[in-house]
Amino acid sequence: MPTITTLHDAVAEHVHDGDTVALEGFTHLIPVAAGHEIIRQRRRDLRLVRMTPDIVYDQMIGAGAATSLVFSWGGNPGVGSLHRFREAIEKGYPHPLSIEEHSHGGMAVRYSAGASGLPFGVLRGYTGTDLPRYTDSISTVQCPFTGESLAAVSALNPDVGIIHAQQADRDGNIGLWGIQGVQKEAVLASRRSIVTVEEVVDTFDSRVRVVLPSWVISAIAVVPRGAHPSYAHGYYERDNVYYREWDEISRDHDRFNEWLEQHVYDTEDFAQHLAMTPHVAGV
Amino acid sequence: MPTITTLHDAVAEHVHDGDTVALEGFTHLIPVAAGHEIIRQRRRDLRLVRMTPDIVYDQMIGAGAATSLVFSWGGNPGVGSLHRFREAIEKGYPHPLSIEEHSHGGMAVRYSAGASGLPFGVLRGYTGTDLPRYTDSISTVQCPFTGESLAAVSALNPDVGIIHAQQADRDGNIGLWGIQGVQKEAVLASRRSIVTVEEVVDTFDSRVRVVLPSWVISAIAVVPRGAHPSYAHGYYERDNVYYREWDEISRDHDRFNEWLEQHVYDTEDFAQHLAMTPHVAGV
Amino acid sequence: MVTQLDFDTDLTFTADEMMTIVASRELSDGDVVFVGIGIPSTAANLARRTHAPNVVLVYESGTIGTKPTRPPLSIGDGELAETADAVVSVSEIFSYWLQGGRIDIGFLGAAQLDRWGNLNTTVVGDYDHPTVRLPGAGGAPEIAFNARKTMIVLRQNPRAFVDRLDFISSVGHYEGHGSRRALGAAGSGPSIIITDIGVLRPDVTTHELVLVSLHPGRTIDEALNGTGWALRVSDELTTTEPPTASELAALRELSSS
Amino acid sequence: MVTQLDFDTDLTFTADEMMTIVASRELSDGDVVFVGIGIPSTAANLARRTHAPNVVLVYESGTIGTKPTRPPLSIGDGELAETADAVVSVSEIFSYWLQGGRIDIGFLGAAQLDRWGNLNTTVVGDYDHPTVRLPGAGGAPEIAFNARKTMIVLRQNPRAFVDRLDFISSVGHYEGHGSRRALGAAGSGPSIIITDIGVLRPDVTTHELVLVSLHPGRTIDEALNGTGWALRVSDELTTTEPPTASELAALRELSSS
Repeated sequence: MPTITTLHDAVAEHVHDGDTVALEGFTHLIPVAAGHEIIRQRRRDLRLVRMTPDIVYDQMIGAGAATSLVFSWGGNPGVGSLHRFREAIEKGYPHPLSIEEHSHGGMAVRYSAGASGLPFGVLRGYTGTDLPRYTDSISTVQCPFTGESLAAVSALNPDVGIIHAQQADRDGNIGLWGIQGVQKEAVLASRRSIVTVEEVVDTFDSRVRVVLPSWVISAIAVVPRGAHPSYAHGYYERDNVYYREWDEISRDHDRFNEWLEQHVYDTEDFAQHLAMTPHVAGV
Repeated sequence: MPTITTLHDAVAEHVHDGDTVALEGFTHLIPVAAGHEIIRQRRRDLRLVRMTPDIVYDQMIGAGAATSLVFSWGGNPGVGSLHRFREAIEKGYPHPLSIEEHSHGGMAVRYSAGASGLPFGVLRGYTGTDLPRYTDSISTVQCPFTGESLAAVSALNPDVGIIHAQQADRDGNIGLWGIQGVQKEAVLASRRSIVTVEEVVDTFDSRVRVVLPSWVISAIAVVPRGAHPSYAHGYYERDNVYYREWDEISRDHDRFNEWLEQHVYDTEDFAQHLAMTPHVAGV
Repeated sequence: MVTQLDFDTDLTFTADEMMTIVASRELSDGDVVFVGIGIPSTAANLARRTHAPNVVLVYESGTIGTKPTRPPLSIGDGELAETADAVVSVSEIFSYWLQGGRIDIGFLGAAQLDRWGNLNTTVVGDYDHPTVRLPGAGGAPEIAFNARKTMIVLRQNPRAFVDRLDFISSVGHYEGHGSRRALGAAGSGPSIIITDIGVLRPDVTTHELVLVSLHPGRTIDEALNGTGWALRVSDELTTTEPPTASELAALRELSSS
Repeated sequence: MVTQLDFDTDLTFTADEMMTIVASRELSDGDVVFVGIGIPSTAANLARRTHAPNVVLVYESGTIGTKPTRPPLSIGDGELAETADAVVSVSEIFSYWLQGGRIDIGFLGAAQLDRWGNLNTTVVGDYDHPTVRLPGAGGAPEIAFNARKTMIVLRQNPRAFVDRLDFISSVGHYEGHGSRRALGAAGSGPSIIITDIGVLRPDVTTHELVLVSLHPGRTIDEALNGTGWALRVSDELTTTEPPTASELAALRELSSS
């Protein structure tokens, strides 16, 4: 049974320096508050895993929390580049970031293999591309029946899987709906898991489609709007203005570091950061 | 887009002598009416695929429709043996039946591989058992990362996948809820597919959890109680009396052949068979 | 074949009740149990209603955390889905949940068992020309391979407890002496065999099954005669604690519901 | 970089509008289309509102058969889930749907493209010391590999249309001459490249991209100058049919919604 605790305590207990940490959420339900808390507690040397590193990983990388990144697409969706991610890779600022690069299909198979207790997964792809040349976790395997050669990728088994969901019930089961991404796989592939939720309810909303039973979750924290600037279906919309403004904030690292001080290090929690973000404050 | 047609026409068009045919439904939503129609149209030399051949496959095997069976558990759940299945294997009556035998886990992986366009799938199992000795579609594969040896099974891609569902909507999308088995995998792994449904509705029941879009279905037929004696969650219960009575009917092949004449060959459709089955008729 | 046993109190119980109650006692609160129909399902539900209210029941039909009010007749009864915390596909239950290492205890039965706890549910006689064709393996091979440990419930007689299986459907301790591990099995194998006569457990080093307990009123001779190999008997053989009044009451209430 | 083109009617249109409309025309009614954000999404939605009402939109976020009322800003917009026939996990969309051969047409964009329709979305410069780090491959490698055919939309200039890619992220016709098939790719590869200048299609035998059409007002020289290799021009070069009044009206209504 998971502890229902504060996000501070959940991160303090379950996320350690040097851990492999996956924060998942595919455009929807991105666990941004958890990412901030990891920065706030000044975790270091993390191996960050995420199919689509976007603003929250730009922040974590810019803050120097990560030494490596496992991913398949790193950008600010609908806006452009991630400047902190790019400066880390292109110029080694704040320090060098090693990368392990896949495609979406490959990452999804890696999580599924990890959740399935298998050391690898198989897919059609990668052949003919330059990715296998630079990524050790891509190989090939022969079909023992047809002799055909297929791509093989090693399983992902993060130390900690972190997701955001709409609801937890009083027993600590997690319920979510809308676009579900690879959240189930990320939690089941991980040794420990943290879930932030919009609220705890007596009975799940009838729209709930994915349920993770309490006994696969390590800790739950209630963090309203914890996925901002992404959205939580049924709770709030995507903050498109914030995505555009992030381009401005993150472009220069001095400007970013100032943001980091004000919004993360000088705040107690995510609610304080939201209160300082003008177009959110009134919601 | 699927044709909404009669079960007669769906089977006549899509199920051919010699085809590999999978009727799926795991204890729930078993497509029994479709099995009867295949018998009624006197299909021969079928390679029948099903994780849990139960009464409907006992009937198809007893009627001589199949020359081979791919399966993982063949019994009358909660009652005992399948007598027609056993007499075919033990005594070659009505004619010999070759078998390709797996475990549930292996069959599920084979369907998933088939649905995923892969020639094989991987699992932990089979090692140390006698199954690989008799089943050619079980082999091994080495993990290219860890060197570990794992079981490999060849993909299943039936010519026709047949399932029963609660509802179709006017556009031909299929909706079902409750225990979902491997129905999605069976349909997506198959070249063609037939779905029988309890009814066609304007809007799906809010309980619908699995939706198969119209464009993956070849034909839809409305067959109320088409899963009897299994059940359709929200429509009718499992007919436990019938499962017990089947033991009696099927034990002797003369008695079975008499049932076959009366309930399948001499009937026009499944509704007539149901009308002759006393404890069902009044429903 | 219900054996009525009079014990020194006025509690009378059947062999099935004894087996079910022993199985139930093996479950700890919070255990995640992969159950089939019959005694396993009844035992798990009994545990949930007595000493282990938070035991989690998982059925291979894809229902996770089911809380049935009555013992299900089939592993796919509608009530299992209705009372479940989550319902997933059969593919997912075998991949993410069982093979993914999320199951603490798997229950198994069989037609034949050998001294290493390997099981036959496939054929009696030759595979290609069987004397009796059994239903087949079902999900047992994966339960046997991937659950953290397994419990086997099987009536003890020489047709079932055989020196050599006609067919290995599911692997227990394989050839003993740690040979199971070399097969790549994730779990640790059978931890207990519960029969109508007593209880067997694997020896800690050889992994051969050893009679460790006799149910009230049963004898060593009955156990030896019920076994097709030279059954080892523990130096510390005990008598199974008989069903308590509250265990029996809870079981009978469950069975009659 | 919006180019205003006056044509011989009073219809004025931008290069983006021309590209979107050409892409839309390539879709047939009932096609199952795997779309990303931007021109592909707009084109597919335009087709659905004009000549191909039963085109099926699939987004990599797992929404199948979405019917958005306005062009989504991200591939995971809530409206995509709300208007979908089915919402599945990202794992499933890549395995059962894309790799399973259920997608007729995949849309792709890129930073760089070569004469075989191979794409770079990874880096400009050296991989370990990049001049420009691009977002990476995302789902494009699998779309390129597994969709029955692909359509590429890309503005034509020498930085994008290069003689040699800095990095092959997604395979088109690979090294031409049928070499793609030997890689084990399921689909047949890029069938059309739509640029702001014209349209390229692969030669039927060599699979090298050939300029087959120029948009109204554009010239061969512009196409040649926009291409970093010696671009082949079809003997049967045509002029792209300009947007019709109804196409433009539908597109503008869609874009302003």
